[in-house]
Amino acid sequence: MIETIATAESNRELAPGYRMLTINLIEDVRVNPGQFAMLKPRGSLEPLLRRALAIYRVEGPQRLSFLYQVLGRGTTALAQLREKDEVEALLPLGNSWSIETSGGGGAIVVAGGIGSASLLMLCEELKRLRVDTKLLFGAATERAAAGCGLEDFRALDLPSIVTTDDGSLGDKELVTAPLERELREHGHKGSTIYACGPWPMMRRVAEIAAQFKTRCLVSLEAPMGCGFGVCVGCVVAVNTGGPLDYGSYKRVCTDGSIFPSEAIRWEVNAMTH
Amino acid sequence: MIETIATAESNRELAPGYRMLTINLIEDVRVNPGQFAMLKPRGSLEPLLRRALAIYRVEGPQRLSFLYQVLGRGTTALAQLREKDEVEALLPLGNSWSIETSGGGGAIVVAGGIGSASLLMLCEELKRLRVDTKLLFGAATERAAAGCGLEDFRALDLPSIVTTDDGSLGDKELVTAPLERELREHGHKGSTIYACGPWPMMRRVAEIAAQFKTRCLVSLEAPMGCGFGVCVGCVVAVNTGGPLDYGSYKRVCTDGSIFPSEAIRWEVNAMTH
Amino acid sequence: MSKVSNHDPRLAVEIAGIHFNNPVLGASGTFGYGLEFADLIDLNRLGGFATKGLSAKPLAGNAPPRIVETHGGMLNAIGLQNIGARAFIEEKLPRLRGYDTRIIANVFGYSDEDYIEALTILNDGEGIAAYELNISCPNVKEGGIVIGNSPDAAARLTEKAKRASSRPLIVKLSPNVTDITKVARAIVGAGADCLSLINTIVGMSVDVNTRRPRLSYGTGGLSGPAIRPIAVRMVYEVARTVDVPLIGIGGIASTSDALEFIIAGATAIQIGTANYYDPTITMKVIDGLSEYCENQSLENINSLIGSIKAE
Amino acid sequence: MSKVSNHDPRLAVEIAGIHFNNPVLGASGTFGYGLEFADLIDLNRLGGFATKGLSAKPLAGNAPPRIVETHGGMLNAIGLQNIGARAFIEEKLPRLRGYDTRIIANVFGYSDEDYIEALTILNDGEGIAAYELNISCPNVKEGGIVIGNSPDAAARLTEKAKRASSRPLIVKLSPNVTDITKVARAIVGAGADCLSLINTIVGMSVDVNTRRPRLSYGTGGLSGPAIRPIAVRMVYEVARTVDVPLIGIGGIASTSDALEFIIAGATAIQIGTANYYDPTITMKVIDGLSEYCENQSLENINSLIGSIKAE
Ligand SMILES: Cc1cc2nc3c(=O)[nH]c(=O)nc-3n(C[C@H](O)[C@H](O)[C@H](O)COP(=O)(O)OP(=O)(O)OC[C@H]3O[C@@H](n4cnc5c(N)ncnc54)[C@H](O)[C@@H]3O)c2cc1C
Ligand SMILES: Cc1cc2nc3c(=O)[nH]c(=O)nc-3n(C[C@H](O)[C@H](O)[C@H](O)COP(=O)(O)OP(=O)(O)OC[C@H]3O[C@@H](n4cnc5c(N)ncnc54)[C@H](O)[C@@H]3O)c2cc1C
Ligand SMILES: Cc1cc2nc3c(=O)[nH]c(=O)nc-3n(C[C@H](O)[C@H](O)[C@H](O)COP(=O)(O)O)c2cc1C
Ligand SMILES: Cc1cc2nc3c(=O)[nH]c(=O)nc-3n(C[C@H](O)[C@H](O)[C@H](O)COP(=O)(O)O)c2cc1C
Ligand code: FES
Ligand code: FES
Repeated sequence: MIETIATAESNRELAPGYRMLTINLIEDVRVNPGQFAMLKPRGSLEPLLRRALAIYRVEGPQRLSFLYQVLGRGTTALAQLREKDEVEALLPLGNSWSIETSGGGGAIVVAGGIGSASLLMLCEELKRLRVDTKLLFGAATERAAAGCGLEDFRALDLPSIVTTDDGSLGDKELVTAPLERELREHGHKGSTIYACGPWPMMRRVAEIAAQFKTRCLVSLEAPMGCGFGVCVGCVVAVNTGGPLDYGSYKRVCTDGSIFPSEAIRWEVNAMTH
Repeated sequence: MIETIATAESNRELAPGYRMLTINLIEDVRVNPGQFAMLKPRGSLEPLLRRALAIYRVEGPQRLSFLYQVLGRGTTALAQLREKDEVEALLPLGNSWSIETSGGGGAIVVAGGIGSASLLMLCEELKRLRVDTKLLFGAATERAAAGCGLEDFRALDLPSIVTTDDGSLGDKELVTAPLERELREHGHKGSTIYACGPWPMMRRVAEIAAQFKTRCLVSLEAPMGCGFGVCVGCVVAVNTGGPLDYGSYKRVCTDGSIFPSEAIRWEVNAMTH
Repeated sequence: MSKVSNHDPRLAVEIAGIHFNNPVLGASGTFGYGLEFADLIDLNRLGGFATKGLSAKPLAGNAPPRIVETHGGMLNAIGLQNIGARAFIEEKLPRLRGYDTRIIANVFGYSDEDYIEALTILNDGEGIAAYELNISCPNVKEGGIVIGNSPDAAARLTEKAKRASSRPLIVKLSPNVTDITKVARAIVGAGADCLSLINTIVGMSVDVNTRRPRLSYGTGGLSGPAIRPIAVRMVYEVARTVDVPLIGIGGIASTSDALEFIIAGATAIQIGTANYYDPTITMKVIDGLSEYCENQSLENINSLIGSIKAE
Repeated sequence: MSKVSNHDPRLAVEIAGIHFNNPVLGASGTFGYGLEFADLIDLNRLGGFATKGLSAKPLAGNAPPRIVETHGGMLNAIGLQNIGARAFIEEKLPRLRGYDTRIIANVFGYSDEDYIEALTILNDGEGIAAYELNISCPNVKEGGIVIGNSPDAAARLTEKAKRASSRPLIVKLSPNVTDITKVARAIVGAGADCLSLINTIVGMSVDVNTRRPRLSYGTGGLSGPAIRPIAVRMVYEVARTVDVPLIGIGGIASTSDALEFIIAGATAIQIGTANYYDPTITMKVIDGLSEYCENQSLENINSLIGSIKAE
């Protein structure tokens, strides 16, 4: 974990409302798939708090990129960044996707919307390890899919299914629909589901995983105060005595952001949206 | 007075810490010398309040420029503006320099530091009206003088004296020194002094004007909440029953910013610095 | 000055029998005498506004500096400079009557008698819809205690004021108290028709170079977005305590801010500090409320008031 | 973990016999158990810090969402999730003792007995410099009233705590009161060695789409730069009222902010929320204070304490 002032190299719009920020660091970092950073434009005072963004891609030992959707105050501030602007950054943070290769089972990667940002490096790693991988990629629209990095995922050439809410690309259904079909029709014995997306999607993924008794990891979101474990503001409710013997609440930033899906008490919503 | 969203055309550094902002409006405005605008970058939330800047120059019916020194939060925010960025603007505001030509007396213009920003259009007007004008231009250093628009004043080709605090340009003295010499040595009967600069300078100018019984107008600064007369936050203490029959406090934004110097109770400081 | 203006009927609200075309009002001390905004917004579209605090006699106010900007807000110690109740009636009201907007006279005094005197003068003024009693201004030295911080003193003044006034009485609450519901209950018990809240919160800022307070008065009242969460909480608490309508105030700078107060229990809202840095903010919020009604298929904004879902 | 660090001797301050290398401390609840910062800053350079509020038994805290950002600040309703006093002694203290920084154990309970129990456990802990009694946390439902809002309840608890504790006792004041000097006087009268102020201010934020509070708990505590002017004012008021040293807290995010509190009367300061968005802020402020001493030719920062020029 380093606290540093990085420099924006580029910050381009991939699709309306979706951007890719590339920053340069002054020291080397080692990043594992699924880790994130806390970022904000240097000196900006509104909003005060940094925002968590998954590290989308390691472009070099001192160069990282982030994929983000411009939603509210924090991401709007990030969207203003131009070349050479400075960025306050704390990174890399959180645990990472643990890839289970021993069982011989494959991987099903479920990306919902901008949740994709946490999954590209995972897919790269799965490919590198030659894990039999299926990508399920869901977005609101064709444009949103482009904004969520679909081209980068396609470049990996993994078997994949794309869904959109409005049918503008791929099948018109929720991304959880092909997940259920996959498990029902193809079994995927010994496989692991890796999912990142909106809470309702992940909740449904967790249900499906439980139904088909499939190992499932989810990367969660929560409003974050600090990103490094001191504010205890980012917690999710977990099953006591469940996997890893969790207590009542765990911090998404340091105990996660990746959790086994059955650890989470999905009925206690960590986010209001 | 119009409330509008203007567009930054340029915002260049004239000297370290001094900038010139040019904006384009979507409607015509008529500006009198000495008027000001309340400005801030569109949507910026820190600081909240707009800042008052004198209208430095009318570049066209829909195009104005401002000269400013980057001091604190508001001017730092303005300094971030780049071409095509939007600017929230209320303008033109305040009264204006009233040029007295009937007495046949000349004009002595005293510019202290960035106070010059309020005086360029006055000098242009004095020249147009063929008023016998002497410019006294004081700044901290040669660089500051450049930042305060010295070249633009020089282009008007008025008789002038330049002073700097460190002697890097012109005489090493306060700008009030040549003012006193002028009045003592040349009389300037029937003349008017027009002054804008820091409070201590203007206080001294007012003293000198009183001593030599010379008409004197000053453009004042005060921390401004609104700029259009509703917050009553920008007041200066004035002599009751004095010129124009003032009450105890007058608003710099709407009763000024230009006042006859003898109206002001100089011992009550409107600004802490 | 034409009174023809299209009002969205979904936004109309009523307080103590007064009809407001919409719940968006200018807050006292930030809206001058209303006329200052005539060139900036269509006053006929405005729900109403509260005048700068009026006293029986004109007041000169405090020495400068009177305002200082803080993070997300500002401190002020204006000291209630105003032209006096009589001048308001004579110089401002005649022109204000030309507009289709509700005029609330905000009233201030150093003693109960001062308040009654100001009210008595204002009773003569034609076109005033209601009075708003400022019992909570922290920026005046005389008087010692702040009436609004004491349930007893506040109730006593409210009772007298209610008797003296020929119009509905709004009392404006001070946030500088341990339990705002206690003061609210006392004031409503004493006959107030409506409560408005909050006034500014006492604060201070120090110039670390001169080691002096940045305001000549020393302390000042904090306003602006910084205080909004405190104001929303207080409106929520008071709404669950008393039965009179509430006017929510404190840091409102957007439609969504206004909605927070309405959902928490306010029938109308006042916008203060935001008028300074965005003089057309009231119009934007009115438009925004119409849009919200549209998007949420609300027939009437009244159904939103106090609709918060919380135990 | 080396203890060798160059301290600027001009910055040393003393509170209740405890020597602090400098007046810059981390605030409770924003500094974890200190160790979370070991990789981010040089803990040996830090004046000290207050631990997350410790209770006799571990607490799970409130359901999420627990935090929401507001303008210039944030609301939190953590609900005092903590590992408990015993685990702190066993798991954290041994590692913390390796650092040259003052450890203040922040203590919390739902009843007087809870506090005494926690203090009794902590008395066994080696390396704790002082206790800070959190009598003002607004985010816990049990207990009914907030002890810190009542001079009597606060004095009663202070007295008991003083008797139970083997170390200097700091009591942390609630800002949610009409007159903070009354509570301060009562607490000092009951034996507190030092007061720290302010804790968070109760606030609320509403999601206008769901019409629910944004925090699961409903209300939360407001912190951050938004509240600074209120905190500075309260430190100023209390400094003129009591004779014990004060620790100033509330929205400090820069050297100049820290200086405002010191000039207003604080012997030391705590930085809270700013640690979240600028984890090295404590180091920056320490450096900034040295620079200020240099520029102002101050031999000792103690001469600044309470040096405000105000009538
Ligand atoms: C570990 C982690 C990794 C993350 N990685 C990424 C990433 O790679 N790319 C990315 O774009 N985001 C990512 N996020 C989310 C990001 O940190 C912000 O929370 C999100 O962008 C919203 O912040 P904001 O400042 O735009 O909105 P805010 O100003 O915080 O909120 C403004 C409005 O947006 C709404 N809102 C906030 N978050 C969401 C949401 N997720 N969905 C819908 N509405 C919302 C709020 O309710 C509010 O109404 C990640 C979050 C976490 C915890
Ligand atoms: C009618 C009027 C016209 C003006 N015209 C111009 C103009 O044309 N060009 C221009 O540059 N400015 C002009 N000003 C001043 C300008 O509005 C700001 O007040 C000034 O730039 C400081 O604002 P800030 O946001 O930079 O500093 P703030 O963030 O408001 O203050 C930050 C720090 O700077 C200090 N500070 C603030 N103002 C001054 C000052 N004047 N001198 C020294 N220190 C100060 C403060 O004490 C504080 O410590 C004018 C003011 C008025 C009232
Ligand atoms: C400069 C200024 C002057 C004010 N004067 C008055 C006043 O005369 N009477 C009054 O009741 N409130 C006065 N207020 C308080 C506002 O009406 C309002 O209650 C407060 O500012 C909070 O709202 P805001 O955050 O939207 O500004 C004043 C506020 C400011 C900023
Ligand atoms: C998330 C959070 C948790 C807090 N927890 C505690 C606590 O356990 N005990 C305590 O005394 N104060 C607690 N506080 C209050 C802070 O110590 C401090 O008094 C307050 O935040 C004001 O300072 P700031 O504006 O610098 O944050 C907490 C504050 C925050 C933001
Ligand atoms: S974000 Fe602060 S503990 Fe996780
Ligand atoms: S700045 Fe508001 S009245 Fe002058």
